[in-house]
Amino acid sequence: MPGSGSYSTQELMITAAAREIRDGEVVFVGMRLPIAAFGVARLTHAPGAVGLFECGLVRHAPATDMLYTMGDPPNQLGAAWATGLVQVMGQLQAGRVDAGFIGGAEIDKFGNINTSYIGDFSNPRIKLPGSGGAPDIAAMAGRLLAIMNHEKRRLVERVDYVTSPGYLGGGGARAELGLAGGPAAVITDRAILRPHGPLNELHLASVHPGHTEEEVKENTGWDLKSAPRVVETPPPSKEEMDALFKVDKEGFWR
Amino acid sequence: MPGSGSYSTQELMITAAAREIRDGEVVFVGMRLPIAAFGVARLTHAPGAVGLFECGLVRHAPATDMLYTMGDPPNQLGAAWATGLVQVMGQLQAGRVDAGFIGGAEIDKFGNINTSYIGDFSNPRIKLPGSGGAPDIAAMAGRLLAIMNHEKRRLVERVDYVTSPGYLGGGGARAELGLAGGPAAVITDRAILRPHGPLNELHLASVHPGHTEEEVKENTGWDLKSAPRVVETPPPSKEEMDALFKVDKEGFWR
Amino acid sequence: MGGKLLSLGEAMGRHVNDGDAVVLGACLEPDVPFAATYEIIRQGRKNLNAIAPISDASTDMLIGAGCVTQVTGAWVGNVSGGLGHNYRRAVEKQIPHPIAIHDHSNFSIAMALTAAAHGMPYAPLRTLLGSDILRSNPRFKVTENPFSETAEPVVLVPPLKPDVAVIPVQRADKDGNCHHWGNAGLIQEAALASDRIVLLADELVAAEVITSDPSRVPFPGYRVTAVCHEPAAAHPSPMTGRWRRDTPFLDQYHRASRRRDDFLAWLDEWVLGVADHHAYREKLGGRLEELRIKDDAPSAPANYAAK
Amino acid sequence: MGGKLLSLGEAMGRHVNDGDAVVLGACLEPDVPFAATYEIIRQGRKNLNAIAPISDASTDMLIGAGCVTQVTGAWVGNVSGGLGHNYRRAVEKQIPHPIAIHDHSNFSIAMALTAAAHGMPYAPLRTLLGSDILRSNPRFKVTENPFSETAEPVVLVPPLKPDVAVIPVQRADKDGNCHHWGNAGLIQEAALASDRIVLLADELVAAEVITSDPSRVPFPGYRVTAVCHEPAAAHPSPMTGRWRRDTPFLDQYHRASRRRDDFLAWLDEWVLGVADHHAYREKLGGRLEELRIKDDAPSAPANYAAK
Repeated sequence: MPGSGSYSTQELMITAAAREIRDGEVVFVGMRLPIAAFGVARLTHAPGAVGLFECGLVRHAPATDMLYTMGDPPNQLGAAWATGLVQVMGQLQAGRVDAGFIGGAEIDKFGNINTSYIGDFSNPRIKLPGSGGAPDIAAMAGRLLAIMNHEKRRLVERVDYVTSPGYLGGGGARAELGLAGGPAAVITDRAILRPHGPLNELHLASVHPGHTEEEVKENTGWDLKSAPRVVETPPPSKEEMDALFKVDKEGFWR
Repeated sequence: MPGSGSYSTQELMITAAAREIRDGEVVFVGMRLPIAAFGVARLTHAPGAVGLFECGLVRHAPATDMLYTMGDPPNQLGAAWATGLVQVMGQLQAGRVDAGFIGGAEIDKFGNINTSYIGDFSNPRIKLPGSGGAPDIAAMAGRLLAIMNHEKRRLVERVDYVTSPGYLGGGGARAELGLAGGPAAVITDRAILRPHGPLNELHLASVHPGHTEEEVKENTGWDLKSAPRVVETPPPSKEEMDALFKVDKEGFWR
Repeated sequence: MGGKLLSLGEAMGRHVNDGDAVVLGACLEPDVPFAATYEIIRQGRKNLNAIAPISDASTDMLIGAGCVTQVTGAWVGNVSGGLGHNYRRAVEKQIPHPIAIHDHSNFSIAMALTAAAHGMPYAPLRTLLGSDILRSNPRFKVTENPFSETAEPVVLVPPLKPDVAVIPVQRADKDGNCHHWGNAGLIQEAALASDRIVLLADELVAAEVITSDPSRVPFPGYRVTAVCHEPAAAHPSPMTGRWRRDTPFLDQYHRASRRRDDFLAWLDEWVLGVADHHAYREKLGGRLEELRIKDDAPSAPANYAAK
Repeated sequence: MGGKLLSLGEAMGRHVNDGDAVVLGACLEPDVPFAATYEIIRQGRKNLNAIAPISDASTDMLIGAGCVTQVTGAWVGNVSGGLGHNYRRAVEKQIPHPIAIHDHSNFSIAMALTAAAHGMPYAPLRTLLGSDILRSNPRFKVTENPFSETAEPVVLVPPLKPDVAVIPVQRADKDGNCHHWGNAGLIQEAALASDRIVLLADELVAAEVITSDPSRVPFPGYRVTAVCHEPAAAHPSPMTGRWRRDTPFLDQYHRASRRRDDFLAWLDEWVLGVADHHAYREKLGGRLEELRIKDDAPSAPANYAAK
């Protein structure tokens, strides 16, 4: 959708992710979409947000050049803190991180995420790359924000392997282990899901423009219920689009 | 004892302490006499010795200017590593430190050292400054080297409070706690004591020139026994005196 | 809201409260924040828990001035002088009042702060076994190592979470981004473990100076509560590359603190009778100038360019 | 005896043995020691335990080349590409042979190395609760926090003690004293945890350059076993201030590694058919020169003078 006023699906997802970041929050940013979301949030409603990278970096302003990994030179230049993984993830373990973004191959209706094994872990059908820091963010961040492609095979009833814990079996299962936080939003290319009700099951909360509730549910691997009020995801505002253009100079997400 | 060939008691103690450091060893140096001993050792038989300071410094060559504390600017300039306490003491806990020096107000016949409380700790007669890192060095260094003034009130049958563990109640009591190492030498202004026999009791091993076995024993608060072979502490050699002059340019220890 | 840049008086007034657990001295022998110690005494703060592995004469001063009812640390005295006379008077004779001591070794307090800094439930230690510190401080627990096939005792120390840490640094910007160099002691652990961090900046610099070298930043600016621009805030202790140690000053304190009356006179002269750290610097005058490091031994540059 | 300065071939030959647990990649995305990975493959090392939180495509290459029978880490793939195809083939189809995986998260492997680095009997964690990593890796133990009044599970991870860590740094002297800057990942913990440390120095400098800034030293020279002077040893991964990332190279590897035959051809072209890292740099030629960072963004100097 080129041209003034238009935006790509990724740009909508970035904008939606940016809105999950509140001003002054300390956020595990990660790579790709979330790093752009952090940039948009900083330039719009959250100028005091702080970005943490588990490789050992903290930034106020996002890097000004394209990053392929969080440790690329443009992310080092002008960083607020260059330190070790333990120092950054220690902030997470100390309960001092408000939110964290992760992606995943598979997510289930309680927000558990699998990035390790499809099938039995002792003899898997597919070996995925693994956890990285996702289990740590999922277990210890104030709110977990997941970003996924919305496909039936990815949004499943129950993941084969819980790499990164969501609400586990649902209800109070997570809290019983002493874990705070939990998934607050799953942002896909079709919709936004949020936990709802006593079971903390993911419900449809917002449908992206151009998509329908029915289509979203058809493309979900469990019987996706709707939250009491399902809205349409607001498209990027003028201010958000301006920020997007600054953050994504090369048009990578166009 | 001024003049060529002469040496002070402190210089003899420094020399004796230097001889306890082997080439290539990693040594917790501490302040005062031991830092001079480390310098003499480096310049004579142990050019590869490494000095650790718990404030977070590692040095090859000793500082070239007078130090009042281990964190003084001359100890920072030209250091091999400036880091944190945890990193340096972590080496100790990992079993990677060969020897460490400590001083003390009171030591007993099993090499336990008190720098905390004289009398009952809940209502002490005298409050000493406390432990610092001495208990850590005493518990975790390969060999403990203590430096003391030889007075009856300081070398006692049993310390009131074990700040830094020696052989505890003697025999295998220390090993039973899983602690390796233990006191290897107590260098005083009159003599050198070393553990001997199955009880690891401190025995008289070496008498400094100008002192006698009897005098040393009279000034010891327990029934000090002699090791099978008691020697006279060799005075500083020409090479050691040359090193002492380089290390102690200002003649502080003269 | 307002900025983080405060006078030392404002910073201590707002961020150090009666009853707080306060880290005054996290770098071992250098960088003891004596300027903050003095200001806390001037403001008459009470019932503090003074936390430090060692803190040269700072804790001894606070005890003598009646600001402290608890000491959590490994060593209280006078590094070049020896015994802490106010510490002795408080423990032996309850003068000016009783204090409670939470005994630690340097490594156990280091790991207690590390545990709090990194959110660990506790830290397991190999040290303190055989030491009576385990008798006089009941906060430790001795357990068995579950990974060991033979019996292997392990000491557990709970996290130590101070209310505030006061950290002198060579330079900082007005938002609390800072550089520190030389031995680091426990400055990172103490700062990250604390709810509030007050920086005492020897030099106030532009933000770009700090971002020119993010690897020299000990803890991030967003965690810092207040920044005070106070040159020589650590006097009489040294600061790497900035100030030498004023050993005669500490020796004089040691002699004066031997008798309560002389200590009180010393306190009047150097703390209560001095308006603030600016006046203290003025009072030191040429003596302070003598301690200033004037040579230059610069670090080799590190390049952070991205292209 | 002899000095520590060795060619990469000598260093890998002497200090990486069949069956060793080897850290190749401790800095997360930057500073992956690909030059060492290649050399280990050339020398035909077998039965390695490849340890790294993540190590971009390095571990995938070693697996495909048949050097690895165990993987201890959190993530094996291709950071910009995604899946690790050799990793998949080994786990799903035992090609070229089976491998055992010791699953970790980034934080749990970090703390396992921290425990070994600092001699801790184990590290207690708040992470991994609820994760199936506790099912697939039986080395963790779940216990209760003895300091908590309510039931509070704690995960314990035993120390991880590698035989050797290979660490790229921007500069080092011939005795193993070095400087590293930019994000530090786990380089300090991995190096201190290991029996042997091999440095890959982008630049070999005089001892005075390193001692000019002891706070930039990540671990002490006396712990370092060998120093190799190899510019661009991390290519295609980046090194702060020195080399940008060669993302097309990694993408090309990702495509080539999709099929076993193509992987073997890639291996012939870029590893087995290349004599050493000097020849590899020559082969890259202008492409490598393009990646060299040419701008200068120097750190503000820190003064260490004592007078």
